[in-house]
Amino acid sequence: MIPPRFEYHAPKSIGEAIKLLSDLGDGAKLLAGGHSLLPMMKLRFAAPEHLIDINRIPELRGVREENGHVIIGAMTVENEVINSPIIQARLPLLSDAAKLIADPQVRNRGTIGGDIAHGDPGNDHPALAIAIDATFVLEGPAGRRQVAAGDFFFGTYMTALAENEVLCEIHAPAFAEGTGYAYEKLKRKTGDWATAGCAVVMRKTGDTISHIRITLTNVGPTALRANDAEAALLGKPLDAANIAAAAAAAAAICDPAEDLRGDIEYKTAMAAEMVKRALKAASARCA
Amino acid sequence: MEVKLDKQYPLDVDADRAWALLSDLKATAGCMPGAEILEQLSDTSYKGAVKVKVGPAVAQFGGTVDVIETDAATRTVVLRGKGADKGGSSASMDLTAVIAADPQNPAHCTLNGAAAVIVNGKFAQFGGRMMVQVSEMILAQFVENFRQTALTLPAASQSSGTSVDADSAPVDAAAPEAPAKPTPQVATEINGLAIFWSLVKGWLRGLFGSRG
Amino acid sequence: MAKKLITVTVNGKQHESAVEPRTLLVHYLREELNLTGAHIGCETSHCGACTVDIDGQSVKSCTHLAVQCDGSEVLTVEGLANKGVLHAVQEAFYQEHGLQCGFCTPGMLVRSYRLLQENPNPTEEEIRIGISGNLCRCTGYQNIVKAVQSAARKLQEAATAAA
Amino acid sequence: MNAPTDNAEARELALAGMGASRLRKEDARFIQGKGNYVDDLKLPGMLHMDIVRAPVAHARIKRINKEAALAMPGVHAVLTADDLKPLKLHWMPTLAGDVAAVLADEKVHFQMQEVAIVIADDRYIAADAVEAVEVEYEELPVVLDPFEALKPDAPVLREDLAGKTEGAHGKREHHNHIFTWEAGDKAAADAAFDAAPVKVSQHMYYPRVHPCPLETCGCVANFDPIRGELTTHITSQAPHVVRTVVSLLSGIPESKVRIISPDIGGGFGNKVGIYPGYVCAIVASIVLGRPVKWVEDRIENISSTAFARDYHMDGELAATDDGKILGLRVNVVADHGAFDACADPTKFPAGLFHICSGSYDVPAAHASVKGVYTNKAPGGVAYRCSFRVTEAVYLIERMVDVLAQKLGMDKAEIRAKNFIKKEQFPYTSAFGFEYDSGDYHTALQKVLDAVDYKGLRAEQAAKRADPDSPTLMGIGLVTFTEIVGAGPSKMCDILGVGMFDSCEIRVHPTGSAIARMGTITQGQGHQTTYAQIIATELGIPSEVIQVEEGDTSTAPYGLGTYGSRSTPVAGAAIALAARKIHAKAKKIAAHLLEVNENDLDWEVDRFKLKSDDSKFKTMAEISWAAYNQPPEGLEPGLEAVHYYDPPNFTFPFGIYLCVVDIDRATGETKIRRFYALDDCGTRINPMIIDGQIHGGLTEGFAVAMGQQMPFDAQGNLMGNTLMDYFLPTAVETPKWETDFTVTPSPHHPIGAKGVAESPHVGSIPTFTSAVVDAFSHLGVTHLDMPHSSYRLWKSLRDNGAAL
Repeated sequence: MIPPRFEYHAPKSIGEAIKLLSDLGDGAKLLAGGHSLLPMMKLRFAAPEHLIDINRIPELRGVREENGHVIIGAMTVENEVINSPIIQARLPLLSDAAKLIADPQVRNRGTIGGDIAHGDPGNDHPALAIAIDATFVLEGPAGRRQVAAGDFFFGTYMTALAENEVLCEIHAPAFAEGTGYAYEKLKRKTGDWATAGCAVVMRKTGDTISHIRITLTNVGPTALRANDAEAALLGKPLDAANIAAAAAAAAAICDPAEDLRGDIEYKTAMAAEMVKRALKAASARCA
Repeated sequence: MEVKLDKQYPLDVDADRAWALLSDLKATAGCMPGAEILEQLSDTSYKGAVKVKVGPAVAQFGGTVDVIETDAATRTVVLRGKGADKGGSSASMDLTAVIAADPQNPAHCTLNGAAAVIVNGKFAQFGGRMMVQVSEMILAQFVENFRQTALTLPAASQSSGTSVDADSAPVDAAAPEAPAKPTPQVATEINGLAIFWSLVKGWLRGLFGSRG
Repeated sequence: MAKKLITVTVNGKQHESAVEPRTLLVHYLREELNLTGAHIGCETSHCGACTVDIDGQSVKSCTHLAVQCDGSEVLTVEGLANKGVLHAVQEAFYQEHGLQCGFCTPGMLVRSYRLLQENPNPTEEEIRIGISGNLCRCTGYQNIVKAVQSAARKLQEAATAAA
Repeated sequence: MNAPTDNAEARELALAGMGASRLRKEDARFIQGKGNYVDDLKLPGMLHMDIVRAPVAHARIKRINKEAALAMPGVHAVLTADDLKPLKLHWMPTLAGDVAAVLADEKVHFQMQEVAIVIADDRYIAADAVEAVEVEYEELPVVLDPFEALKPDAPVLREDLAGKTEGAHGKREHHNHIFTWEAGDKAAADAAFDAAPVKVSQHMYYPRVHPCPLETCGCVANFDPIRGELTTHITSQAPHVVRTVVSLLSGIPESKVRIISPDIGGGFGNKVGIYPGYVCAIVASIVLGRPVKWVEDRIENISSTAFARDYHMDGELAATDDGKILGLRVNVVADHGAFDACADPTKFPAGLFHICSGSYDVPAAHASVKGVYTNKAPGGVAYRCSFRVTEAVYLIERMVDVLAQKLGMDKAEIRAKNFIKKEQFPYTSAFGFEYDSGDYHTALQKVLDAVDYKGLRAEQAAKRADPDSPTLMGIGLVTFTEIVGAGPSKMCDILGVGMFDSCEIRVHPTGSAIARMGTITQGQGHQTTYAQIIATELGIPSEVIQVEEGDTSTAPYGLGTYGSRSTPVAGAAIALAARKIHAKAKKIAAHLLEVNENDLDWEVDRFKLKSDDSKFKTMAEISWAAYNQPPEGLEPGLEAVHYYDPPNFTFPFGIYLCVVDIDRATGETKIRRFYALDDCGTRINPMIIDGQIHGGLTEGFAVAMGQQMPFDAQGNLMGNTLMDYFLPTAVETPKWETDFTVTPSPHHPIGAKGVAESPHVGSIPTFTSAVVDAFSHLGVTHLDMPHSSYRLWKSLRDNGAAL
């Protein structure tokens, strides 16, 4: 399994990368962690004429905090997400969930931005990003623009990212005090994509749920936000009946593709089960 | 690997114009994203090529399209397309397309498409996970291209041609009553047209929604 | 397609090479530098037999371009021993029967070496997670886990003695 | 004075002979990255081969266009079946008496079949050239199900066999039929069933799986046109057989063919066969006069070389009301794929499947196996087992569970009731095998005590009584007997070569030694354990004994390492070669001590005078003397060769118990406990035995819980990368508890039976037994593998047990 030939470019700045994208046009692809793109090239599914390696752009990497927001460089690798004290303190959902992605070596190369920009419904960060109300900062020849995570994913491998744009940063508000969270991912083994996954972010006022996000991984053409499931819980306590109602509402929007992980029925049922588990785990973490 | 699709696409095009387009295979093929007819082999057989791009992945097939049946009375076309890439990984599609007039609105019709897509080789083995979703995307984009092209055709009768409400058809860019300059904004491939796709999805949802 | 000139330090030795951009790091190491310790098992980044250390991080060299290593320091299994003295993980794999056919061993060793730098005193569960990017078909991992535990103890003892 | 006995013990320890957990001699090179695997080899002028493969499962080849590939710089040749035809190498014989296409000849029979080869300067150019070869196919109807294949109007898969009604194993009844093979006494079995008050039957499918060693298959063929010699480094578990076959195919005398199996990165049966890739690389090297390397990638490995299993089995047991088995009947439809390339002893198209009466005293039994062609890859190898023994053990162990369930008996109780008793050995089974030794009752009791079996059953009862229990608990128990060490050459041969094995030992003047073997290690540690046998036999420290294998130019002819035959066959050859040396050494010692041989006793590493402990000659002294002052009439030197043709197979056994908890919401299974007691007779190196058992159990876990080769309706193999094909990581792999008893084989020179495959063979039905046990209170008698979460969830749902 050998990739086809390509020209290699290693820009040092975002501007340089965008210029290369614009100049080289359709045949150019960005190389982030490479753990999706390189295997596709080795299988000869993809044959870009140019690879633009954005690993040498320092401004794309790192985690910082500004005005109550966490800002994560798109080229921050999964292990940095796991080990970042800022993310651990402000968005612990991400550092917890990233441990469930791939394996230790791949987490040294795989980036949060690559995971998002690829547009693969099997990836975990899309659902996580929607759950934390993240915004993506995209930069193209015309400058920067921001797209809410919920508006970014259109279909399998289809996102709001234009061909001449680079995903630069992921912004998300730090969790308020007492926020509960969980990511439940059912997988066949280490390194696998989710059979079904669910991210929950929850805040409670007393026993009443005052904020809720429920998002799903790999049970549709994109990550899904389970709006009806959220509605079934908002302003209510988390009791067995409400959990069941939310799980059922989440299952109703699932449209998974059958594969070796399971058929539509199983994946839908597992999405519902992951919703239940994530709700309980998130609730237990709410202060 | 086989995927079966059975879809109804409501169109803001009258049935006569839609049928006029559907029965012209070359023109219809032009609506298929990435497809082109290269050569007519016989009255009912054509040589063609398709290029499908999904994210970074590219598939290129060369093959034939045969018109198995054309029935003007029922406005039905049955097609069989078969193709393979250089190494022999293959794809085939049996498609039955029917234009059904809208009894409530003579300016509208429904395109019914039933397709059985069979894919062999590496696309089945490694792309299987995406097959249904990608097939649906391609088909939906085909329908949008079809609709736009059909709207550029001369109206068959006076009764046709009322445009749908702009709110429910946000991509209604081409002027339905302007047959003189047929320059539909058809998408030639499904890659990089994600925004377009999101709009198509919204539009379809709107139409389905309005029809309950 | 023009070759790219890269400078890469492998096991402490600097190499300057002209490589085709598509050259995978594992092929560069094995075929250009004749360091055949890193093996190719799956080619899709699942088995970890090709694991090497790049700038202090474990990486699967079958899914990494040689050209991406320009300016980097790479450590392979051949570089683990110091002047003929085996590293504690190598010694422990030998003592605890942590290998059979030997094919996964180089990747497993380089990964274990790095794991113990990241976490000098791992629990059994942390070891299992830590080597979960490396497949072994022979040992069932049980003795590999024992070997990593044993190496951790040896390294800790050495660190205490040195302090 | 020193106490001689203490001395002897100390000396014995110093030898690190049999019974010592000696550290492995092999490890030094592996832990330093200095192993020598096929892909590590680089020869001057070496070219690389890559293969154009069929993307479809059944098709006629209409056209192959090589032009674009040939025009690429660095491409030396593109060869198709038409190019091999003049050499008559476009087809080759298989080990099973069939022929297989080397390159697809007009037709492809399975997806990923070899269609053309490309030879280029390096593997990158070769891969590009493969892409550039254009092939046009006319697709044909695909047959994937062997039952469909046998229907009268099924498409003809093997047009090359048109009109052939006689196959290698008898009459062919249908154009897709390969053979029907029977064992046992049908009339006796039928009579037992007619008379029996209790009968049970069960259909079960043993899925197609792949051994998937971490190193794929490959070779470096190097034909020297000046000397007319062919040297090939190859990933083979049987290098001598490869040499014979290559010589027969190529016409090069066997003396000019040198096959070298270097370090092998795991075999598990995958590396027994002779694959088109090897043949093509050899042909290319002969044609081009340069070394040619071919190494398959993982997708090619899983898709095209050596599947295992794929048995559709129907079992029936007849019994008394109180659970005494009276008869066994088995019918198997075996999917052999496109070519019958099973790696079995030639006379046994279903291998040793007729060990399927298991550990039980079954008075009457009959088995029938029907081999069928389909549009799948050929193979049918013994995946870490003796030929088809895994299937046989699975069948009988499942059937005994089914019978116990029908009678409401406990699994342990029904087994104890039907065991062959210790005093019945040697025991001749209804299928005619003579079991060498066993003590099943003792071993079973040891396991039941160790795990508190009664306590587990009580816990299970409590869980079943609780409707809210989040899990279903299951207890699996298997009491298996293997048959390994093929084999007596009166019964077993490969292409006419008897399945003996061999050893040559030379003791050097200074007392160190070298042993050369016909087997080849793939991780089993032969270099360590073989030396231990010699150490004990000859009193030479194992540290100074070199063991060499795998080079046909230096090693004596042997049939190779598979089917757990290394210890039972080659291990015996070592012991007997050593004993020849021992006998000569005794003569020399007697000569040196000027006594009669009968006056001497052997003690650890020396011959001593029976009458006087202080008068002795050590092996070191004897070795020196053998080259300096041999007794008159005795030739100098101290070496021996032994070709060992075993009088019988050996029959290792084991008792395995497993406890699982199945998540009622997701179908996920947690292996809470797995207790494996093995009896492999005499134990040579307990450390290595434990390691082999850990590995075999892990492979069994993978097979039972996740491995499968699923095909879609068009014959596309879905899941041929390690993303989908289940190889467990350290996280999924359970922790294993091991135990043992020792019942030596009476006919083996050192009493050893072989061990590495038992854990694979025994564990797979144990997992199934445990999983089914979790459902048994719901009336479930059997569930087919793999027991993936998805499949178990469906069972939970279907049986009203899903949460």
